[in-house]
Amino acid sequence: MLEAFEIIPNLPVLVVTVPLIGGVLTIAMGRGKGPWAWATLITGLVFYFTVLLMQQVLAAKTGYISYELGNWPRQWGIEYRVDALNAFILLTVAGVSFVTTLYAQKSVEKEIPQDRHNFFYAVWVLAVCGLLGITVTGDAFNVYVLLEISSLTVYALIAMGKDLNRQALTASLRYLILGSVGASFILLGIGYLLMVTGTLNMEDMHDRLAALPDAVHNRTVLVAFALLLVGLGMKMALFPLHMWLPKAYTYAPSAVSALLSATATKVGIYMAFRFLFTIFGVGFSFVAMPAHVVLSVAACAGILVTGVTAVRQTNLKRMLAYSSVGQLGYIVAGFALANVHGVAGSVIHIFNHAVMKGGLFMAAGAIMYRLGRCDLRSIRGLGKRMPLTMAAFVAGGLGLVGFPLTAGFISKWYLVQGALEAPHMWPVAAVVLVGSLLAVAYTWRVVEAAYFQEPEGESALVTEAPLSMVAPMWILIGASVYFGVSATFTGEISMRAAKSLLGGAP
Amino acid sequence: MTGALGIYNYWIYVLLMMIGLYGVIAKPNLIKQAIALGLFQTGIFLYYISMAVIDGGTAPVWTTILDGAQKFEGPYDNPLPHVLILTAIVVSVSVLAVALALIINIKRTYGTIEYDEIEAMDQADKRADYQRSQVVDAADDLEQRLEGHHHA
Amino acid sequence: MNAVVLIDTLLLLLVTVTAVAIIEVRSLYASAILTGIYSLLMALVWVNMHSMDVSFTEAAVGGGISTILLIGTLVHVGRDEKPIKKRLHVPALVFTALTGAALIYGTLDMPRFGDPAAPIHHYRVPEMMAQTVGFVNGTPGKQKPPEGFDVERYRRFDGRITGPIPDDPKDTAWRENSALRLEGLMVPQVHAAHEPHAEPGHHLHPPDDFNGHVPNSVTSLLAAYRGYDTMFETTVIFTAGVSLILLLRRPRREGYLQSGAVMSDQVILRVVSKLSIPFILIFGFYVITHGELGPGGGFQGGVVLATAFILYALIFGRAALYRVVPPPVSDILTGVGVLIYSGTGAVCMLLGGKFLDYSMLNRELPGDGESLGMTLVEYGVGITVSMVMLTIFNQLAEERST
Amino acid sequence: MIHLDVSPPLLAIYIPLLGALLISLAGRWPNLRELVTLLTAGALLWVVAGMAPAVLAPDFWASFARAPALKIAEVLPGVWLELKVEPLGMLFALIAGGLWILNSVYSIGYMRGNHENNQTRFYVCFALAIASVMGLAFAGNLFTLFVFYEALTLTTYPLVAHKGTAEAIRSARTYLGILVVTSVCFLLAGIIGTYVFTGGDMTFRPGGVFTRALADGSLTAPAFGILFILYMYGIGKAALMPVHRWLPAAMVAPTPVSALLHAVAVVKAGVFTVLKVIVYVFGPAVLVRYGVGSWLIYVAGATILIASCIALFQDNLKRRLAYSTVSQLSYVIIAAALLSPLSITAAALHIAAHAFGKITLFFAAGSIYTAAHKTEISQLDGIGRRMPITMAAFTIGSLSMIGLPPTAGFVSKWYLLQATWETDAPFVLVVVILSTLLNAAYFLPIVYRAFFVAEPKHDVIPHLSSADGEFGDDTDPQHSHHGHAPHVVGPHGEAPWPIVVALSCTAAATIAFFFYSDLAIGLATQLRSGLP
Repeated sequence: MLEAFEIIPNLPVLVVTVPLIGGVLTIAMGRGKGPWAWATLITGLVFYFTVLLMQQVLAAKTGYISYELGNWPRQWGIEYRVDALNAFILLTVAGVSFVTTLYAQKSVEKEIPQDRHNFFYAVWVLAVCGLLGITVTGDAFNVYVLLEISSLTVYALIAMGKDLNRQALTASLRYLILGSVGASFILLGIGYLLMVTGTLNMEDMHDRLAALPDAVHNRTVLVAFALLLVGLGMKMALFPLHMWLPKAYTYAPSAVSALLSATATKVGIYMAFRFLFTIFGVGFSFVAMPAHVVLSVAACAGILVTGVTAVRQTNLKRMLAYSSVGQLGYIVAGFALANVHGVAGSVIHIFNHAVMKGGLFMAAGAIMYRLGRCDLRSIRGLGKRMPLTMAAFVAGGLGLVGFPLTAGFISKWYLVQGALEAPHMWPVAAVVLVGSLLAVAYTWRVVEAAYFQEPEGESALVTEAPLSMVAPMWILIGASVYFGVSATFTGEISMRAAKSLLGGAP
Repeated sequence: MTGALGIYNYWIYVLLMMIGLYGVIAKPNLIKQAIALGLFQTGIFLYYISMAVIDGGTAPVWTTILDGAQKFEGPYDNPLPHVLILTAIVVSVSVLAVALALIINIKRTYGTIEYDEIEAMDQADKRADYQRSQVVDAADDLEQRLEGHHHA
Repeated sequence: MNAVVLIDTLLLLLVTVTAVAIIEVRSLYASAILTGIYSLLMALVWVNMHSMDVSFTEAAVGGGISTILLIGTLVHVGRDEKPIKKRLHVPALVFTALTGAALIYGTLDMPRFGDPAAPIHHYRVPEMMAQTVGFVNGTPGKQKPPEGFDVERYRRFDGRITGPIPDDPKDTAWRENSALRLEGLMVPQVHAAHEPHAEPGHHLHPPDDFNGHVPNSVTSLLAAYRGYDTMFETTVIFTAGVSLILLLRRPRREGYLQSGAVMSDQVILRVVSKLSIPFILIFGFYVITHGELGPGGGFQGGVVLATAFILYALIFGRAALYRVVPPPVSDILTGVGVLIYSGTGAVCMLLGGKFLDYSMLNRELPGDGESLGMTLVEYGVGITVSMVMLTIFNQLAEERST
Repeated sequence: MIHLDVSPPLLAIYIPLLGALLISLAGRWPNLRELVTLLTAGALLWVVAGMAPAVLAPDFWASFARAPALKIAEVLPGVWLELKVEPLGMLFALIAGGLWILNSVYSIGYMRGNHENNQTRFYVCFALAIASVMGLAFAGNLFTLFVFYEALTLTTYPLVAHKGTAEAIRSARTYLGILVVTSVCFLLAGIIGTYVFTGGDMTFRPGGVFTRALADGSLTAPAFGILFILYMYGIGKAALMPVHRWLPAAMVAPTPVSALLHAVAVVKAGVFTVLKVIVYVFGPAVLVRYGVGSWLIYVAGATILIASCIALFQDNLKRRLAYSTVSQLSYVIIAAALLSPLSITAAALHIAAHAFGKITLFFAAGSIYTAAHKTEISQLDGIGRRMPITMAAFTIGSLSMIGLPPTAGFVSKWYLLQATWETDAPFVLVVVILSTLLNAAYFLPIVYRAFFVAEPKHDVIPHLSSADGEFGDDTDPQHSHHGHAPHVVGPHGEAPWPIVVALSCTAAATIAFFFYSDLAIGLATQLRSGLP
């Protein structure tokens, strides 16, 4: 029965169904290391598929791959549509998920009760499945369903930090409520669009909206736009709708923080790309509507305010969480520019930030693993005790700063270039640069504590984190350095994605 | 019926949604918030199902096909929003279940399910934690100042 | 103003009043019970709007499961809301008023309620409903759109709309000029299906006419066209179940078995439940199996099945339930349902088709394959839903006994 | 894409990098570690010196235009990390490479003599900083320049914060803060602006990169002027007032760091970058034509005078030296800002000339601290008799700062005065004369005090003064077995021999530069001959 089956044409759907089936099977993997090994296998396989998919997309003449589920024509069924943008995001999410799963074993062993590891990893893999599903689909309602899968799994994952700190529960519940309200706005926005266009396929929606005479003054379309903007803003933690994020990332289990910071909000931003660029189109979102003003003001305010807040934090994870909101500001500021370099900077920063922040949260998790806490006081003198972990933290921190030869610099370069090219947007360039100074300020508090202060108490006795944590951490940090030294691959892909997104831009 | 009257049905969904949203924001009780969230979502369901209605329509179950009859039988309501909302209902009950599980856990660890009380506890925790690190910093500063004094 | 609108108005009035009561009543128990009532009223609203499947689901989920869950939770968290001094939260009121105003603003350009010319009615759905499963160039597949099928005719409600259909839903002037009549719209071209055989790919195939097998178009949409969504809907349920296990299940060493309240000493309850449980089960299986024909399907049937188990547990104690369905078994079964669904899709793929292309299951009669696939996935949904509901109930009940 | 190659300019970066790796591996054996440092420094100088003849060749500029840059990595599509050797960079690399050897010798004496902690980290960071300097010197385009400029800031940070005291950390924060703020907010903005306006051209070439953009009107004169301001204030390492505050702050570092990095490498990296940007990015002729550079003369002149006045009132020796450095750096800038070929030569020469004199002064200051634990000028009465070699070297350094023959300082000042006449800039002339007087006023009293004032009787046992807090407290006796020089507690003599040897060499070099400055003048003249 297998002779008719080929992997390559089915890649878009394999990317999602393999973690779906794999995730469900995880609960049957017994105790001990079984569930973890299985989850690693599944995420590794998915990563491999996304690499293949990337190759396929790059080779595709049309620039995208379309997959009609159930062989229903795309106007009526659900279509998967993979272009350079989603292929890149898929690669990022799958890659970081794989590395984070590798990392998770020791950390989860310590932080999650032994008897439910199989359920934990099942939810973990399903979260990855949901995130990948959102990224690959070309159907507006399918986005909502998968969004709910990823959200529901994430609520559960965050709440699993409850044994370390009860605030994980309130963080999770707060996220649940805000996240559900946000998702409901998205659902309603899709409903408004469905009412006007009569279709759910994204391309089809775009064509219908473009054909609509006077879409700019159609009040239904306008409110749909606003609803989606608010809903997506909540999901991607756009300032000032980010209230749920810092607490959630702070109190989630370490491995979960690493996974989420690198993937969850990124996929939220990807959705914003799809809705603003693919469905509404540049002409509507950024020329007719003042989306660029709203988004860039929110992004810039986010960069500055959360930067200052991050400087004032003493808990490393909370500091990184605030930094995440700020870094999302860069991404949003980039695509609000709506020109090629701005959008490319935005796309490339999705990747770069995922890699860097994943590595940083892993480092924070390694400190948690050894010390049971990770505030500025407990990391004093840790530069000598845990040299690899702290070096990773510094390297990742330099990436956040946007130091030359780190991935963050590449993003900054594109963003500033885009801001200088766009008319009257030079303040964005200024904010991007000032934001990196704030990053220096909060990164440097860690450097000072870890390298120039004497350890106290139990932190004087700890040793380096186990290899199974340090190695994945360095894979991500190493990648962030590699793609800072040689960003031709990431740069070209994001330029390609930017050009295809801006396709019909005036 | 082409004016405001023709779309009033869509307004009731807004009313339901807003009652729910008000509950989510205004009620400090977590159970109330969870229930209100459900109401909020039901409002959206109402919107979708209203969208499916067609004048003079009937349920989209094609009995004619079973009978093999040839006659046209009134227009059918649009099944697409029904399908979407079936999915959404399932999502909302799942979210409710997880929310309730969280609330039970919160009750277990905090002893209350009133949001303002919980928030106060969290703030107190945070403050204590912060102060602990501040105390040490202040001690360091003091130490340094004393050292400087000693040298002078 | 027709009957739908009239009944609708009355029901919605009731619903709104209930909603306000739910929010404002201080007893959480009352709130939970009112939620059940609210759901039943909503189910009536759905019926009135001809959405039988949604109605069924709302009744089973909102009126049944949600209420059980809420009450099960209230047992642990207390029955009353803390008294608040200020009854009216002004900022929230202002915020919701503004949001509501924005939403209403958005409705102003919508097609009026029930307008047959709304894009959603004439743009894609008529064509969707006319899709058939047959042979395209000799291999099973969907015809996109079938040749010989007049899309324009469907869009115009079988010729009842004449003149151009504008894209702008605000523009209603055309309707006065068109010869639109409301009776007899949107029926698939069944007459074509009963014409004598022609060569594949040129006509709709009578024996393989997919819509011919599935009269309930909601089910065909749910399990076939948008079957992929439904697979994830099932996964959402599964995730909820697993999340509850993660969050609430006690460590294994404490054991599953906790003595809950047992009511089996009450003869009437015992006898009535023993008598009704088999019927509930049969009904549940019926609903799952016959989702294609009438309202219902895997989800509704699954909930019905779960109620049978829950009833059993309530009357005979959870110890008895655990003897019937031990937790490891229900844990596994929650996953099995999702696996049946996704496995069906995967088998289609392994047979050389696209994922979830059920017509691959029967190459000779693709329509039957489509039907078989839908039945399989409905069972998958049913199993997962019933077992997850059972798990959720168990977790909440377990919590109580501590 | 990343290309690996072993051409000389790349070797000049790889050698200190490799050295840093070996030093960290040899951390447990101090003698081996120091040997590695010295060998690395020697190898580096050998490689750098080997490149000089080609740069001095008469047909250098002809081949410069043709020769492709040495590409290391394609960081962004079309943006390469690339190296290219030119006279100014050659001069800078030679100075830094040559003085590193002497400085390493000095460091051995100083670090051991003062029982510093974390010595391995110190040497590793030092080698990394030198690698950054080499990259900076040979950078082939603006992008590469910026990369190594930032790398230099980063690698020198641990050296400044070395002691780990609250004071050191605070000063290091100032250091990092000012340098990063200026480079990120202004320099990077300027570079990306350049990239945008020139359509992606950031390659250094004599005459500048803006000619086309200016000609076709895509770059207006005001924007051009703003870019120039961004660069001048973006290069915080040049310590143009008011962004000079990092320099006195950085004096908290151990003296070898102050000596090499803050008299030679870091600050010279700043003025080197200024000069390089003026010559190869803007082009002196273009700047003159658009008249956007004249403000720089006044700012630099003001910096010279104000810094000198501040220096007059500093009692802490290193702080006085620091303000002297601020003032001397602006000599280079003011020379460059005159925008004539001769003044560019003078600027390049002053980079070299100032280096020798200033490093001697710092060496002397560190020597006094090591031997006598004295940091304040008011404590130096009669110290010339106890430490004759140190104070003789200090005198030579002072003379060079003032610009008297027969010292290095005279050579560059001579060229600067010539350029002043040539360009008819009376303001500069006045500044130079005034600052010479001020220099004399704040250096000669120290010399006088050391040699001609009697040593106070009671002051034989060094005590911890408030200023010692600035340099930490390393007198813990249990560490004394680390150093081979016994800790001074009574009447003291000269500092340990490595210190004395090093400072004698630099003092000799300061004088030798006066007589044998052919190499430096050759490179500076070569630089001038390349200008269109």
